[in-house]
Amino acid sequence: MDFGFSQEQEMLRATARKFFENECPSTFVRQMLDDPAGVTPDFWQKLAEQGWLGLIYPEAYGGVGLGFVDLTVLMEEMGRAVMPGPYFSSVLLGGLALLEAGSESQKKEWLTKISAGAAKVTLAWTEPNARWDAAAVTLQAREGRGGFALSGTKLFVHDAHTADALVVAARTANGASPEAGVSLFLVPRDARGLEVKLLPTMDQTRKLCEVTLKDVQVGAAALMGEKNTGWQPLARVVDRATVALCAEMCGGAQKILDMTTEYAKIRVAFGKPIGSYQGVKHRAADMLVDVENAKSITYYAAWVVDEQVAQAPLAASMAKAYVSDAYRKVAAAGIQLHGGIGFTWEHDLHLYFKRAKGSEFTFGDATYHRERVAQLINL
Amino acid sequence: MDFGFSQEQEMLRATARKFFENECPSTFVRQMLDDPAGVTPDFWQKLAEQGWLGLIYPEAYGGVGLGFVDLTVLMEEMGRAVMPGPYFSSVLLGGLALLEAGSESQKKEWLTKISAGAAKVTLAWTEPNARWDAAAVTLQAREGRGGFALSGTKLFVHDAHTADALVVAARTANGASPEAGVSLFLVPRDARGLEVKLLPTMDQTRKLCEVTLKDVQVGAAALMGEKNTGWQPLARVVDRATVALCAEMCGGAQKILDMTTEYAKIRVAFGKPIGSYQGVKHRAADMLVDVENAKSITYYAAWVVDEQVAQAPLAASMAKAYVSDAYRKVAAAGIQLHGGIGFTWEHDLHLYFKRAKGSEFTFGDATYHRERVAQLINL
Amino acid sequence: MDFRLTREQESFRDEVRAWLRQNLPKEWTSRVISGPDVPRVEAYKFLREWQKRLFDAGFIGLTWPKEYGGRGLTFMEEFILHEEMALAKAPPVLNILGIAMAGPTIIAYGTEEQKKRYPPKILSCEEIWCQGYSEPNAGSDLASLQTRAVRDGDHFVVNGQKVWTSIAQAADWMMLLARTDPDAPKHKGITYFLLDMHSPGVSVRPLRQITGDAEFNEVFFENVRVPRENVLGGVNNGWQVGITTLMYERLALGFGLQVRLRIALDALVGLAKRTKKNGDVATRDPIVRQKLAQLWIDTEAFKYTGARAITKLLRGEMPGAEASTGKIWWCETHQRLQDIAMELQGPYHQLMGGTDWALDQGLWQYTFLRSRANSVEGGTTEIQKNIIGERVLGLPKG
Amino acid sequence: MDFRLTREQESFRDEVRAWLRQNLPKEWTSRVISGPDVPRVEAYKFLREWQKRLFDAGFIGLTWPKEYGGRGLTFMEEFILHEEMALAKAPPVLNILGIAMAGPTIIAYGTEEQKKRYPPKILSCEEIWCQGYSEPNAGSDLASLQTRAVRDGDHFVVNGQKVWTSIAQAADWMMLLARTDPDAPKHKGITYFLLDMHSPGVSVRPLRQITGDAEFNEVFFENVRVPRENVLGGVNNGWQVGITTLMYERLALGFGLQVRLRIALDALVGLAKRTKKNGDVATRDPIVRQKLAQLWIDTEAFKYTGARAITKLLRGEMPGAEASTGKIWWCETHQRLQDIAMELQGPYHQLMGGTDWALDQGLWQYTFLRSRANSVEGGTTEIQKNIIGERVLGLPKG
Repeated sequence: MDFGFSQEQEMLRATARKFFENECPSTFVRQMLDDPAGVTPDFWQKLAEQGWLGLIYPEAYGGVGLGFVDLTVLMEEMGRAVMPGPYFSSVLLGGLALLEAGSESQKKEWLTKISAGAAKVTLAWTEPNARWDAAAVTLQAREGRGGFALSGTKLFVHDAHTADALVVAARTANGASPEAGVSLFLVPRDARGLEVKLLPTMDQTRKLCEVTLKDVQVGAAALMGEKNTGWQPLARVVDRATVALCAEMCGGAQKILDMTTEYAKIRVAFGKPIGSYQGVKHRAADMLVDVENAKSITYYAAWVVDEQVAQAPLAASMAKAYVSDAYRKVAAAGIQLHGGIGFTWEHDLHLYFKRAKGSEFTFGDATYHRERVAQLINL
Repeated sequence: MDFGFSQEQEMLRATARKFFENECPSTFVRQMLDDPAGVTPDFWQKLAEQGWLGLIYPEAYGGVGLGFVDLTVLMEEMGRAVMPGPYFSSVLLGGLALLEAGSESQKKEWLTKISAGAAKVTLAWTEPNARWDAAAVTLQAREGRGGFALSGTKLFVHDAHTADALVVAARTANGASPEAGVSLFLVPRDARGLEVKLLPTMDQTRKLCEVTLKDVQVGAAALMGEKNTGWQPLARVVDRATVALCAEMCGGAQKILDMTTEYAKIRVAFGKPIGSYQGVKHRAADMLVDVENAKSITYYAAWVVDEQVAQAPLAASMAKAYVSDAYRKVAAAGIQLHGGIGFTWEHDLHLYFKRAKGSEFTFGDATYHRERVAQLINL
Repeated sequence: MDFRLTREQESFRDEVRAWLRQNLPKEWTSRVISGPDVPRVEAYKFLREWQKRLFDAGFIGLTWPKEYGGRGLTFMEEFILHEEMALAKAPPVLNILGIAMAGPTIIAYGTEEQKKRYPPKILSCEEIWCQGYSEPNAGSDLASLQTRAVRDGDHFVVNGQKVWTSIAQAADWMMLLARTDPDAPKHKGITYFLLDMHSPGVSVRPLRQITGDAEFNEVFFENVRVPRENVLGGVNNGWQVGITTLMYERLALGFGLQVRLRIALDALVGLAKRTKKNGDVATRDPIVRQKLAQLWIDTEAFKYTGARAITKLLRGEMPGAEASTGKIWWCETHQRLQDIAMELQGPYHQLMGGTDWALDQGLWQYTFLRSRANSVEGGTTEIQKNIIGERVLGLPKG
Repeated sequence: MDFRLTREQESFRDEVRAWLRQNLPKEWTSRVISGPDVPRVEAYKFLREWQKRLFDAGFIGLTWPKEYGGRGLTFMEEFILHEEMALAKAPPVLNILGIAMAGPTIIAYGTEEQKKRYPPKILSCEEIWCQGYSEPNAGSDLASLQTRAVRDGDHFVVNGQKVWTSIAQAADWMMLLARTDPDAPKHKGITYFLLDMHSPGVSVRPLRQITGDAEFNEVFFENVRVPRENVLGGVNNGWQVGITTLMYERLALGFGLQVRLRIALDALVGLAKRTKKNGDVATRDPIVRQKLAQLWIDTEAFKYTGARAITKLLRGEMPGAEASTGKIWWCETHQRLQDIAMELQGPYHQLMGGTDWALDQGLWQYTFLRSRANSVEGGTTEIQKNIIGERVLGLPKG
């Protein structure tokens, strides 16, 4: 057993931290809040140059071929920087869906492009029913004339407005269980009948869209994998993306703890730094406990995703349940311990607070994942 | 609106506090821990002389005719003294059951005796199924030969071993709902076939028994009220007893807070009284918040029980849900803030801690009552 | 002990109820779904008129003495008024700082001239008041404030800065605490001024909050001249006067908070009944039921604790332990309520006003974010716990 | 990063597993349902023999140097041993204070003679050790201890009192901290002694706890003569030596706690599966499921955090933030677990051993009550949070 990062991983962390401090300071993040794209082409190109857009894709598809633990390091640093832009949607959601379910030629074409920063692909699976299980997928895909016609509405789709293509989860049959009859389609964003609307979100660093499909015609080649068997790969993508999200959340939580500790050392009340009062000190200690546990359970999940795949759903749900609560608590404590200043727009805390809240409910909240854990441990 | 105690009630409180300080110090409580009866005849007689055994019964039955708010005051003080003995079981459970469901002659005979300290009556309704709803009652009463034959087991019966008679809830019919078909019987403790076993309990100040009935024959006169309609009065008894229990819990919680505050003022660590550290001070403040809210919601329920009877189930459940959690939290905090000394047998804290735990689960815990609140507010 | 209203109180309640039925502005109530925390900044003009109408109907200043424009009633009527306004989802009273703090403090400490001059215009909302206490380096430790007021003939000259000043954009007057003796111990060199916000040298800079809204402000003073007669309660006696104001604030908050919490809770239950969770109505989910029931219980407990405090006031006694817990309890409960409002919405919680997909036009998103300040404004939870520990429980100072 | 065992570690695990399968005392395992917290007082003799058997099999002192009777293995093997013992519900190691604290401290600070004399008998359980640190007026503030040791020729004469001394009834030796220079600053006048518990003047009084059990003791010293050569690490250097012991304690606890928590959790899940709630199996209740799942998650998190700390140790680095959180987290989780064990039992929670109605022979009632001390013993939660705040986060002292 060796449950720590390798030297290479620590180097990746140092590189990433420095990169984001230089390229993604909060001034940049704030510029992106009202920017519809949420990212600049320049910044995106730099990520590509670092090799981070293809970090976990095989080299055959233009990637670097690293593993999920490596990705975890990078995601922590992105979370620390509340990095805006479609990394999560394109590299993880769309990219992983291609990796899991795409045909060889789909992978070759699109993953290479994603890695190079030349294209973005997102995943459109959630719908207005706001579910995270297979029953979520109700958008209809009807077969006919050498292809499929897709009709329905996808909601909370990450960065659909800037994506070049969407992996769309659709229902091709009403099987015995909701898990049966789901299929995945790769649909170009400019397909006729496909309309994207950017939604106004609390966390402005992460863009969400409504995607409406009205009788969108796609050829048979758009189908990813076999018909009606799309749920299994989709579930795997979601579990993996969930673990990556947890890592990002850990990075944000650590940053809040760092900001809060620094503030508690210098802010004086009643003649002493507030950090000398147990009311502040003990709460900061609680934050540390949450942050450390959040990391531990996330690192474990990241390792499992690569090494013990059968355990991945349980590990992902354990992590998401824990980290959702932890980041919420740490973010709330951070604001409280900063007092009034933490409630201002000009302080960076709210960027993290809102990211924490958004992440808490992405792919299911703690209650949802605890119930999933209960099922997976056979309660 | 006048949501405070009257002068007479404040006087009752002062009298009761002084009485229990003199007659029921913790040395007395400790003597009663291993005493099977849990009370001395002398002490019981003194309660009778104060008029407290018939406090809320009509004067026609030897009582004082006071209301539930008055009782609340007394129960708080009893809780403050962790008073041992069968007050709760006899005056509230058995006595209230007689008051609610007894015939005129049953009331006349037994309530007069209870008030005078000449007899004790308990209520046997809970069973090994550990339920608090009408489905709890499965003990069978078969009608025949001018009476009934009772067979089954009652568990967690308060003070059955020292009671002169038991009000036994039994099933006389299997109706459409569990609520239909329950009947109440007044059964002498020495009835043939009725066996009582004292159980070893964590809270040794409150005795619980197993009561086994094997074909116990009772006459038709033993039936209290009409056949099959016993659940309604029983539910009223339980709601009222629940409110009284909440008052007792409030008194205990306040006592723990008082003990803890005093200790925090004198115990010194690192050169200062521990109460000057926010770690202790803030937790004591949390205790106060819990205690005050617990009182408020209990006082309201006590008032409702007398004045707005239709609201009684909701008020009782709100109180029990809140107070169960509050007393548990306050008792745990009390032990923690006392450090090691609070973990010793010789310190009185554990008497309260165990009473808190026992009360928490008597008549349903917070989760049970929250669900009942949800139903009653039409969620 | 009687929780019911007396016959007189009932008739007052009926009077309020009837008036509200007639006068409630529909354009407001249709917006208020998730409680009264609609961004006030958007509505100053409307709220000014609304208070005037309440005043004309005799519902403002109920507890104030008749000679200063009040009705000389008890806190009970005030309580009833607030409760009825809440139940009817009426708009809030704009000049609340004037009514709850400035007015009573002036009546308690003012000269006869001051008592004639200021209170009536507070009630009618002709003059709006704000509170100038907190400074960038004097938050919880209020007495360490640095804004200076230096005597210059018949005037004091004020220099410095205040922060977290709500309603300053619209205010005509400020309750200003400033240091007049820098050499005295920190509690003893402070004076309470009635400061005209239209004086030269006063500038207001809105402070944008995490809600995106600018409810609070920074206020800067550059050689602002305040006439001597605008000192309230004597030079260097400002700490005493200011503390009185804070006591009134706590009392007023107590009234208002109970009602606001109930409105928010009713709205939340309404939301839950309209929301689906895993394909079924959220209120059928046992876990949601537990959370909502607990909020219900906690909201009721808050109300009854308030009733105990009011009873003491009505009996002429000082509220004790039961009055000190309100603010903490309200913060805890309200923030939890808002957290649950987000949880119920699941991914919808991200949607702000401006899309049809947003639930209740995104108002919950505002109230959720706004609620984070609850445990900081009006005395942080940490300070409240110190106060309870030291003043109520008698624990030694740290 | 690899959570799996290496081939060598796997083979060690198999060795442990095989041995346990052969040697596990059935009379013990049949009793242990709710974790290893069986009252130890009842079982000293049995546990002494059990440790001897473990020792003979080579499983005691894994990390100790070979020259002092150990096997010179890493913490990883220690970790594996504990985990396997837990999974097998094996009895605990009785002389744990000797193995985890006294031994390593003697090896670190002792003279060559001391190092030869004491450690081997610790491992074989020939000599049991207890810890003499806490006093009635020196709990969290350990350095304010008052027990005196006065030099008298070749001896020190000890007078005073210790408290919370577990296993003192059975102990042969005590790690004693006593004040040797009352005029020095409080951390600088303390000496660490190896005290023979059979010396004249030592008396042990069991201290009854809320469990009814007397696991802890008071120990009184009346003119107890301790030879000079029983000073460890130098006169007046006891604070430094004692702190080292505490570090070892924390490390050892970390190993043990993870395993104990997992046993208790497995037992709780077992209980839940056998328990009915409102007429249905408790594990079908959505609220119970939430609580059990959270415990599961928290127990796993504790394990992985421990694994991160051990990894640092194995790599020869000092564990950082991840090592400091364990005790707090374990207390919080374990006490919650025990609370839930009571909750699941409903009214049955009152029934102690001695009635057939008691669930699991009333063992849960013992473990529940015992768990209340978790957040006090071995450094209170408040002290642990101070340590984290100051040493890990670098916040100023209060």
